[in-house]
Amino acid sequence: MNRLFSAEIIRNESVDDRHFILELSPGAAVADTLVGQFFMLKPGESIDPLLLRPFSLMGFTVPGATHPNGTLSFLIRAAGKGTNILKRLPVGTCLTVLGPLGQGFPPIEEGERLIVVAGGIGIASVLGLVKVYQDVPLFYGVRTKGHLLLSPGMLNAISAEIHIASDDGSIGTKGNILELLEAYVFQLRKSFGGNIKIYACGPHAMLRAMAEMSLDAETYISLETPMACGLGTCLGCAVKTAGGIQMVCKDGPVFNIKDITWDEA
Amino acid sequence: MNRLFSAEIIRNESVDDRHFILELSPGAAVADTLVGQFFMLKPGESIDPLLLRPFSLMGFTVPGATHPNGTLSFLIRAAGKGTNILKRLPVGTCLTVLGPLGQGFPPIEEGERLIVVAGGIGIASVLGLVKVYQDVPLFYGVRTKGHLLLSPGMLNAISAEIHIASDDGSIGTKGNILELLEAYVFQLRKSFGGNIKIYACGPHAMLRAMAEMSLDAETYISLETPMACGLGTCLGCAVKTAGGIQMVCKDGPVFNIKDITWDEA
Amino acid sequence: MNLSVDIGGLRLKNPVVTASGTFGYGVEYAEFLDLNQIGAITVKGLSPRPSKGNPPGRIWETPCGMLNSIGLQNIGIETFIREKLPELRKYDTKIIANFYGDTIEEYVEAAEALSAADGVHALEMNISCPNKQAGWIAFGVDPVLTEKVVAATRMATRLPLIVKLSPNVTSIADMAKAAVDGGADALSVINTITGMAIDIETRRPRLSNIVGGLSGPAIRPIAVRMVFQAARAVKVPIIGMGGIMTGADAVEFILAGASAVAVGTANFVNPAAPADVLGGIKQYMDRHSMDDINTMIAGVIC
Amino acid sequence: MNLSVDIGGLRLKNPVVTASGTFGYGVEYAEFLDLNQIGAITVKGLSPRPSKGNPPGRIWETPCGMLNSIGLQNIGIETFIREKLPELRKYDTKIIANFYGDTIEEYVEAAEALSAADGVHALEMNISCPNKQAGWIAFGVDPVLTEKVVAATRMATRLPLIVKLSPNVTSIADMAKAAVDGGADALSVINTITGMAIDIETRRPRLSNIVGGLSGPAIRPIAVRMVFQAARAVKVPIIGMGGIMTGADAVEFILAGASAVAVGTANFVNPAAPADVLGGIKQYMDRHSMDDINTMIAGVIC
Ligand SMILES: Cc1cc2nc3c(=O)[nH]c(=O)nc-3n(C[C@H](O)[C@H](O)[C@H](O)COP(=O)(O)OP(=O)(O)OC[C@H]3O[C@@H](n4cnc5c(N)ncnc54)[C@H](O)[C@@H]3O)c2cc1C
Ligand SMILES: Cc1cc2nc3c(=O)[nH]c(=O)nc-3n(C[C@H](O)[C@H](O)[C@H](O)COP(=O)(O)OP(=O)(O)OC[C@H]3O[C@@H](n4cnc5c(N)ncnc54)[C@H](O)[C@@H]3O)c2cc1C
Ligand SMILES: Cc1cc2nc3c(=O)[nH]c(=O)nc-3n(C[C@H](O)[C@H](O)[C@H](O)COP(=O)(O)O)c2cc1C
Ligand SMILES: Cc1cc2nc3c(=O)[nH]c(=O)nc-3n(C[C@H](O)[C@H](O)[C@H](O)COP(=O)(O)O)c2cc1C
Ligand code: FES
Ligand code: FES
Repeated sequence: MNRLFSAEIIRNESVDDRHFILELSPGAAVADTLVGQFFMLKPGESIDPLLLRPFSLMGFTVPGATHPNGTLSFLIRAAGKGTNILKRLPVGTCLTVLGPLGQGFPPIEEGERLIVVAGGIGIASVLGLVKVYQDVPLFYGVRTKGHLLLSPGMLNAISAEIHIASDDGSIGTKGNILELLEAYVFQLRKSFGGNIKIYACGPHAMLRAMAEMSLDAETYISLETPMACGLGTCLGCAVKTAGGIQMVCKDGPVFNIKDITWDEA
Repeated sequence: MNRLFSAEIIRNESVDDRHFILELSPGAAVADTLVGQFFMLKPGESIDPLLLRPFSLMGFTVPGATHPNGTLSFLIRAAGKGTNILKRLPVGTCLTVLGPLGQGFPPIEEGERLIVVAGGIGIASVLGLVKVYQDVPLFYGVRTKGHLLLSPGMLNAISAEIHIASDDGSIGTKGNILELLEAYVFQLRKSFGGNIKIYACGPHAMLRAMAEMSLDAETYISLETPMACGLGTCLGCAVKTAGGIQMVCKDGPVFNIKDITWDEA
Repeated sequence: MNLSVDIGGLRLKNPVVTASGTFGYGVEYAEFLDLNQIGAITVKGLSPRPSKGNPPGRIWETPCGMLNSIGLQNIGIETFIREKLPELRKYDTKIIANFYGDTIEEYVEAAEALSAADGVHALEMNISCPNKQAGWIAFGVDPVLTEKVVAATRMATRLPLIVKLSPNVTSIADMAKAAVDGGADALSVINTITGMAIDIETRRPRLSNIVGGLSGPAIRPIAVRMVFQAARAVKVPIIGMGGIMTGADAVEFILAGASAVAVGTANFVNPAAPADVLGGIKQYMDRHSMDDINTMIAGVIC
Repeated sequence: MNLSVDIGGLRLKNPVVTASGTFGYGVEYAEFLDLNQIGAITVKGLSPRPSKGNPPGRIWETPCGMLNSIGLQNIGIETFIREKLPELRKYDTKIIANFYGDTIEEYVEAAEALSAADGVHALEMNISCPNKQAGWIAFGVDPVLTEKVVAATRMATRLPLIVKLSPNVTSIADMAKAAVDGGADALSVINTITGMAIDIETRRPRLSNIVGGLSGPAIRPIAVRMVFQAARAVKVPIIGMGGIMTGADAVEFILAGASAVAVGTANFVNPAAPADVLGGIKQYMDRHSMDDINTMIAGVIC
């Protein structure tokens, strides 16, 4: 299974002004991908931007008649040069893809309870969890209603337990999603003695805040840093951990929140 | 009349594998353009390729209801990075355009006879002459039939006197177009005492060969060099002339063939 | 919003100037932007006598950049003063005369001639063009010679004297110090970086001069680094340049230590670039509620 | 078609090698290309003892290039020999061990340890990394020190000794001569060029180390020029590198004077790049009916 392959864009759809869903039909079989793993995409054929861009796999479909190698879909925010090029690529364009890469979220064992937390575009990395484990609670924080990347209808279709908070209160609870989470875990702990696991992805500030909360739950988060190789060879995507420098692309992007040294990460 | 403007692609049509016609609808009024003048186009929004690319105006249409500033059309060969990007830009894309630039072919006076000569893609620079002066003889040399950029039908529609030569004889006379030209001028000179003018554009080797022929006719040619500014300020597009270094973008691209110093040009 | 900066005694209404050799003699661009709105116009490098420059094969595009070996072709100081300066005097902007000589005597001669002219507000001394050969280049890479040629030129003018440094050196800080020791009021950092490209089909160099100067966005990280290092080494103001295409790029140079910025190669891509760069700087200041550009200079936190 | 070249006693089956630090310890790329098909694998820079490198904020993309300040993080020579070398010995390709030390003694120590290992075919001595501070950097920019450290290391090994030069110098020719005078069998030209980028929103440098090394296509014209200049200054073979993405780019370096080429940053964009570059060179030779790559070396006409 070659992790370097070409894939054709079969869908490139705006979600809102800044976000879009890119769905690819790979030209070769793709290795099984855990939620939390990522792929790197080449934005066009130019040497500027030069490097591949990393994106978490949001969803996939299995091989079928139309797409013999299944499809891969990504939810992307137009953040800069590369993502803005991707946003404009027409259906039918072929892209260079590298992946799957990195370590996904650890599988949930019997008797464990999973809670999924997403902030903003972080929903892309964790949405797969909600699909795989079904009806796990999803805590999703956004700035304002317009920033909700999936409609409440779509969210409700994938989980019975959706908790939304927005900074301005325009959707869900007004305030920080972590407050809702904290209350929820506190309650759950009263009734459930087993291992509670929180899997989260979101802006740096949110993850950092989570690290400072004393949630009685094992917490895994997905980190982002600039990347070059995606393979652990350039040593560029360093993050400080309790065990020394680690590579987000190879040792992560999913880390146990406890292991991250936040002062400089 | 601003020579820096934005224009929308309204047609981007393949002529063959390597050549395409790009037609633009300018967002602002465009100054009158002489045949032989050129425009510079920005291939996409990337900074690589960095510089604008120069192209001769092949044709234009006057302002009308759909295109209030008329249209500009270019015949382009996909030669490298920039032209290959232009080739793939979809209709509706807006481009930055600078022009018209440079000196066109000098107007033909009463009592003068014009002969137009084109080699390969050089047809783009001189086609306008055939349209403007009507029924002037056009000598057009190509490698092989497939390289003819305009169909014989199209050519015949714009001039009653089309002479074609191809290296392999697959269309027109087999051999060099300059042989046909030479014979023609020789004949014409017998019957016509006035000023014969030859306006030519084509590969460097063809123009150089013309310079070495002793045609009894005033000959103007359009030159190509790499360019940066197009405005005569960077001093990059130098050509050696009898009168010293001149700038192709400002003093040319049309020069009297006599003035060019060929050893280094 | 205060955009005015001081460049060694030259007061600019805003920090955006044009880079020598990329904006002709200025007037060619009146068609594309309001010349009154930019901080200063730096004209094409002038020499005491006209110079015809290098043979063709003078420019070549490279990844995110370009090579040039114009070879300092120019109309000469006399013609400049007679033909171009009267035109330039019509604009309410500062004129920086970039110049060079082949010898110390020529530097002095050029500085004297330009200082006597009406309408030149500052001199920018080019000791760093990679397209000139032999001994000449040493002015730009040997600190002892740099100090010497700057000191001699310093005596020849009362105008603010800006020395333009070559990036083709081991230590830009040492070169900056040498220029300041020689009497520079300000520095321009950087000139082009020597590069080369070969046509693999003909096996010939793309430039008749074999090597040429690399400019454009490709060199920006190198230029920012050199501005940062030079700014830490000396106290005089610096005009930063090298690949500035946008207001954001300009801000990066200012934070690194530049008091003004020059727009060069960008003019070829967009002849209105200096105005657009200025607009971008203003937007940035607005967004960050800054009311004086001077508070931003050398503002990088490290 | 003969593609084999000699690099100061190291015979390569073809001229394409990998650039240190951009190809890990080699084995990571077995998945993407047949390692037996490339001329040599140059491994990540090794030091006598493991090194943890710089804090995060280690890479940043720039126009057609990237900055890195990895800070020479590596597993140390001992672990390399124990864990990586046995894997690498399985491939029919040459292994070039890139290394550095903080002192002359460490250079010597490293060279001795690597020379004693089974499966190292040549040493590449990095005296030029812009990410190390203070005295260290002088090895790469002061010709007297260069000669000294190379000479000491030369005594410590019988393997072909390749010295990797820094581009951050006034005269690459002088540095090349110093390395050869010290005993270098070959040169690698160039390492990264020191650059800097600033996040204008936070005002902080993008790299924790403030400055880092610029690589990628942006620097190619500078690298080609330096290979050309170094090749004219010394007689030893040169491994050319700096922004090579395609076979055509590689040919440009060979024409400029390189006997072999290293593929660096391109590996990040395309992990099969070395194979693709080799394919491109072969196509070029076919097209030009060349049957020996050695006839192409330094073939630029000027
Ligand atoms: C493991 C991982 C998974 C990701 N998953 C997603 C996803 O599913 N959806 C999504 O929209 N985004 C995701 N990102 C972030 C995404 O990679 C960046 O937004 C994107 O690379 C920005 O590229 P650009 O060219 O548009 O921005 P530019 O600012 O032009 O990029 C400049 C450079 O900085 C790097 N860079 C800039 N911002 C980031 C960032 N936040 N993280 C990493 N590198 C950055 C780029 O890779 C590039 O090298 C992920 C990042 C990582 C590391
Ligand atoms: C006045 C003028 C009029 C022209 N008119 C036409 C036209 O009507 N149709 C057409 O197809 N082509 C025309 N050309 C040539 C056209 O500009 C080049 O083919 C084009 O710039 C190549 O760009 P690229 O990015 O595809 O090639 P690349 O090889 O990737 O370009 C690299 C660099 O070299 C320059 N360059 C490369 N080849 C040429 C060339 N032959 N002439 C000038 N610069 C070159 C490019 O501008 C660029 O800076 C004209 C050139 C000039 C100077
Ligand atoms: C075509 C061209 C001509 C130049 N001529 C001069 C010159 O005459 N004098 C000078 O000091 N610098 C000259 N330069 C250097 C620029 O002023 C500037 O320092 C350099 O290009 C870096 O800035 P940029 O990347 O924005 O272009 C020239 C640059 C170019 C591209
Ligand atoms: C991420 C990274 C790490 C590098 N590490 C080393 C190293 O350990 N030792 C060394 O000699 N050069 C190192 N280099 C320099 C490269 O080997 C090469 O000289 C340089 O990147 C220029 O080539 P390129 O433009 O093809 O990348 C490194 C370069 C990069 C980009
Ligand atoms: S991106 Fe290269 S090591 Fe992670
Ligand atoms: S392209 Fe700049 S002078 Fe002609």
